Amino acid sequence: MTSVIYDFTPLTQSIDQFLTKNLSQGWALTIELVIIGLVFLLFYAVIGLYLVLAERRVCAFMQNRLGPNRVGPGGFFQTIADLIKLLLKELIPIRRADKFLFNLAPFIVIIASFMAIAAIPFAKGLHAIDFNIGIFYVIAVSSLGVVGILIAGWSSNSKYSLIGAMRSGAQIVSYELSVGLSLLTIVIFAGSMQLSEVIQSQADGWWIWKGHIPAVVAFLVFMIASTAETNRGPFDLAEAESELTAGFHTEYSGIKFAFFFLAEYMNMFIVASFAATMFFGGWMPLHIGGWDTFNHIMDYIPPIIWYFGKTALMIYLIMWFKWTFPRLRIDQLLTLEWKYLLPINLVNIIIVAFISWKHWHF
Amino acid sequence: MEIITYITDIFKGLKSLWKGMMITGYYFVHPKEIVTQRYPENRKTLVMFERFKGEVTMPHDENNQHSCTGCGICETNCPNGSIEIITRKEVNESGKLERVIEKHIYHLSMCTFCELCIKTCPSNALAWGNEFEHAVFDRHKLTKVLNKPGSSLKKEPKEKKLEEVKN
Amino acid sequence: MTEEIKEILFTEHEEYMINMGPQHPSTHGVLRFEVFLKGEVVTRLVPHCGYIHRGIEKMCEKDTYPQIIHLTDRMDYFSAHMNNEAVCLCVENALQVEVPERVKYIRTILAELGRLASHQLWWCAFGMDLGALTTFFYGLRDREKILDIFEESFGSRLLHSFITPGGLMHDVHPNFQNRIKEFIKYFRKKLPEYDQLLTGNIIFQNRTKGIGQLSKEDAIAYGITGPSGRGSGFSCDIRKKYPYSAYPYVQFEEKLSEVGDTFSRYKLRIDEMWESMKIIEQLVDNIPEGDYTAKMKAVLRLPEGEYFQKVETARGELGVYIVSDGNKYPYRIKFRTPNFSNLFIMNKLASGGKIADLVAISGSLDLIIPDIDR
Amino acid sequence: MTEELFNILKSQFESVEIKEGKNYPEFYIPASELTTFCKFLKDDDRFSFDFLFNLTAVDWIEYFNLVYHLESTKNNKCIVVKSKVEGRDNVSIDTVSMLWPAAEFFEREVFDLFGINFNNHPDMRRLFLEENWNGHPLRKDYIDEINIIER
Repeated sequence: MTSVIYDFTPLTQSIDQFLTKNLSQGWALTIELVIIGLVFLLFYAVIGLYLVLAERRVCAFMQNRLGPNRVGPGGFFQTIADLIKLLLKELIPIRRADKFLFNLAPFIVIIASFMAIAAIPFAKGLHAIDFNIGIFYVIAVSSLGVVGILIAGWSSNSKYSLIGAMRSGAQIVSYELSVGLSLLTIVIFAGSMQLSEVIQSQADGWWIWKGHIPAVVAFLVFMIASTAETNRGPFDLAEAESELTAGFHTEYSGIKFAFFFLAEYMNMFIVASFAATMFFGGWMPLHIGGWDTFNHIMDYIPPIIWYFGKTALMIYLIMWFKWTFPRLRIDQLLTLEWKYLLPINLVNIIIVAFISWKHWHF
Repeated sequence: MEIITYITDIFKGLKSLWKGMMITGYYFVHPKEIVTQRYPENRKTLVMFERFKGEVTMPHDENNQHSCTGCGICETNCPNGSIEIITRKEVNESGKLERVIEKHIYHLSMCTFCELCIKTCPSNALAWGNEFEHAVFDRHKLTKVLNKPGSSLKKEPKEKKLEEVKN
Repeated sequence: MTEEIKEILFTEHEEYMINMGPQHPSTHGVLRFEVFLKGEVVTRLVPHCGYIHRGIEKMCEKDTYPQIIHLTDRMDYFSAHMNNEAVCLCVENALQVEVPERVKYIRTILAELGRLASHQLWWCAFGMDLGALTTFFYGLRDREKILDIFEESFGSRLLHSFITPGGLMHDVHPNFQNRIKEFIKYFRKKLPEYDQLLTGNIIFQNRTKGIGQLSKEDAIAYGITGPSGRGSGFSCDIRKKYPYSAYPYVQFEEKLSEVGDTFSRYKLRIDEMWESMKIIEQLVDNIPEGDYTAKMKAVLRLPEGEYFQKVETARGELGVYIVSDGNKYPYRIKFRTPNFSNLFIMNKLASGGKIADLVAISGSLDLIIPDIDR
Repeated sequence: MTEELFNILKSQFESVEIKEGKNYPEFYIPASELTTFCKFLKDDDRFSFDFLFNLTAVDWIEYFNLVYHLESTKNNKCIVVKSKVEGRDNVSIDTVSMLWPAAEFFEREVFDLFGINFNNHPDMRRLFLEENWNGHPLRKDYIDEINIIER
């Protein structure tokens, strides 16, 4: 077994003992929650902004151009400038729109992605919640976002956004299915739904290698379904620029639009991190068979670097999809899900169940 | 069999998607192919083509002389009236009354760069300038007077003008 | 009953109409589609044009023939050369002026370069309509090379009023030829990439195959010419039927496809790019020497009567109909523009399809709105 | 067009005059017989002019001249059919849009810019200008002080 050098559980336990020692139980808990809230808020803002910048640079290099390079060295402060601009922009009230729902929609979308971040294991012992039904919780929470999109589409009283919202409703509901089923194959391999357990089970090799063919199939299906889940890439029908101008967030302006924008990028980050956690062993360093010295060196790289490296790779893959493929039509999208992804998933699960029963996986 | 086509369909599709991704991937790893022109930064080194149509100008030689006789042919030939010639009568040295150009007004805002004025000018007084930064805050700045103040007509013997007809 | 509720009740029976209005990303210009929907399916479509009607035909009635050139540039601005060439050919045939060989060669090369540049930009916009945003930048990067050739010879990139009645405004730049050869060598490597990126893509094929079916009879009845018409088998290539300028000296193939759906129109334009390059290659090496314009009088007066000249632009057949009463201005000039007839088939093609198909079909018809409104 | 085709037309329609134009042969036909003449040109398989590529009007102050450019895609022939419409305001002529659908929008444009009405046209509305625009711009006597500056 690898000796885990970096372990954050004693750190979190010491903070907990310090707080309970000189504060009452109730107060200690609230302070802990406030700390976690602040950490995640900061994390959310930083990751969101720099994902937008990363996407613009990656897409620019793929299109033979430079991308943002004026604001700050290499365009470093570009998205911060964008955020400030969006904060200063006027929030245009929409006539005869449902005021309450119109303003509520962005927050639902943000809350959904916030709740999903809570379950991500950044390193051993470094995660907000570690439910024993981790994956189940994540799938349940990620389907909350569609409620926000539907409300946004309906309440902004514009025909384009209504069509956009209906499309994204149908899309996300049907792609929930194959996201869940493809994660299920790894749960069968790992034997538990708790995320830290899943990572622990990949200590002696990531599931994508150990689970050989069915794991690779599950990974491909998961990537396709999750790009559809986050309304990105070839499936961005909800805000199809060339058909519906900007889909469900046509009428939003200023910081409300920024919420939708950041939430979309956070969903991409969450989906990429779960692909890394389930298939590529989260923060588990890369170990190759017998090369002990190599494995030992790998252990010295802190797990957070491993985690963010794998997630960055997944994010690059998702961006690569978006900037290469044309958009699917709504009926092709649904036939892809129900006629292609679902059967593949079901067959895959049968094979995986059979393999794990006969222990043919490594 | 239906299943066979179903499966080969999937693999053919994935192969076509992968070929498309190879192109964007290729350009991602070849930054030397970037074509962006860094305009404000390369302003000093930026040189336009020799025949670039920036704006209509009236070339003046070193002692502030141009060759516009004020005949008004360019004004009649301009399709949308963006040239106005103002001339005045003046007695020249040989005692006769002669028409002299006073103001050659050129409305850059109306000009469509059709080059008819330059082509039909008998004395080749007009030429293209390479200046292309025409952004102004006030539209009136776009009406320019082409002949510089205090400039006069360049006198030269008749036969020299014929052979240097514009190519 | 409050005013609001009354209004909602009133609109109950109405069809669900959305306005793909004058300002919309996929109408390529100021054209408004009134689209009547039932859910995602388009039931009826009413095009409204006239937002960019400048009255070019009225303006031409006060311009002499060389002055018309700057107006025809601005009709179909992607085939500016071919529009000017149409008017010049009409005037030259009317005056029975024989244009020097050199001018014929250069005019045909410019027409083919203009066709290439226009098809490239069509390919970018069509890819972007379907959601593949990178195609826009690849197309424009290659088109930049053609615009450099134009800029070096006549100083402007898009509207160059360079072809005048009787010949050319002035001679082309000395390294006009090797710049073109350089471009042809460069573009022969890049065009296969267009196919690899978009044509082969399975998503693209599903989005375009079998959509916007246009039969040959409909194409003839509605007057759909150009690549859109040839996509359904209507052989209407003026360069082949009534050759003009240097087209008789050139061997090239008129591409036709019987299928008639959006994909066949797309494939046809890509093949036409290959054909244009073949034409340019045959012409660029043997441009004859000679002066660049015929001897023309200062004021051109067409003899009384009416004249018609057809030219094949990038989007179809452009007809110039001049009625002259012997004056230096045309008494009446009518431009039969290709986009005008290509637009009004939209209702027939788009009804029954989805919104996404509507965008694909209007992209495959390659409409230029100033050409419709004139 | 060969001589004998002229004679066939002459025999069918006495009131047609044939003139050899500069580009294409021209046929003058009174407005009343226009539709029957065009129907004959389109349906008869010796002519089969199935492609109307241009329809426009010319304002000759006392009368309007309606010009139809037809092409037969089968035997690659082009002809011009012309008919005269007397008078200035609320003049009208029969539509040919049931023969060639392309004519529908050419006719709407002629109505918009010349004011010539086409009877039983499916959708007789202005094409480019607003509904309430007064006057028809392409007429010779159209005055618009703001936009047209007499120099």
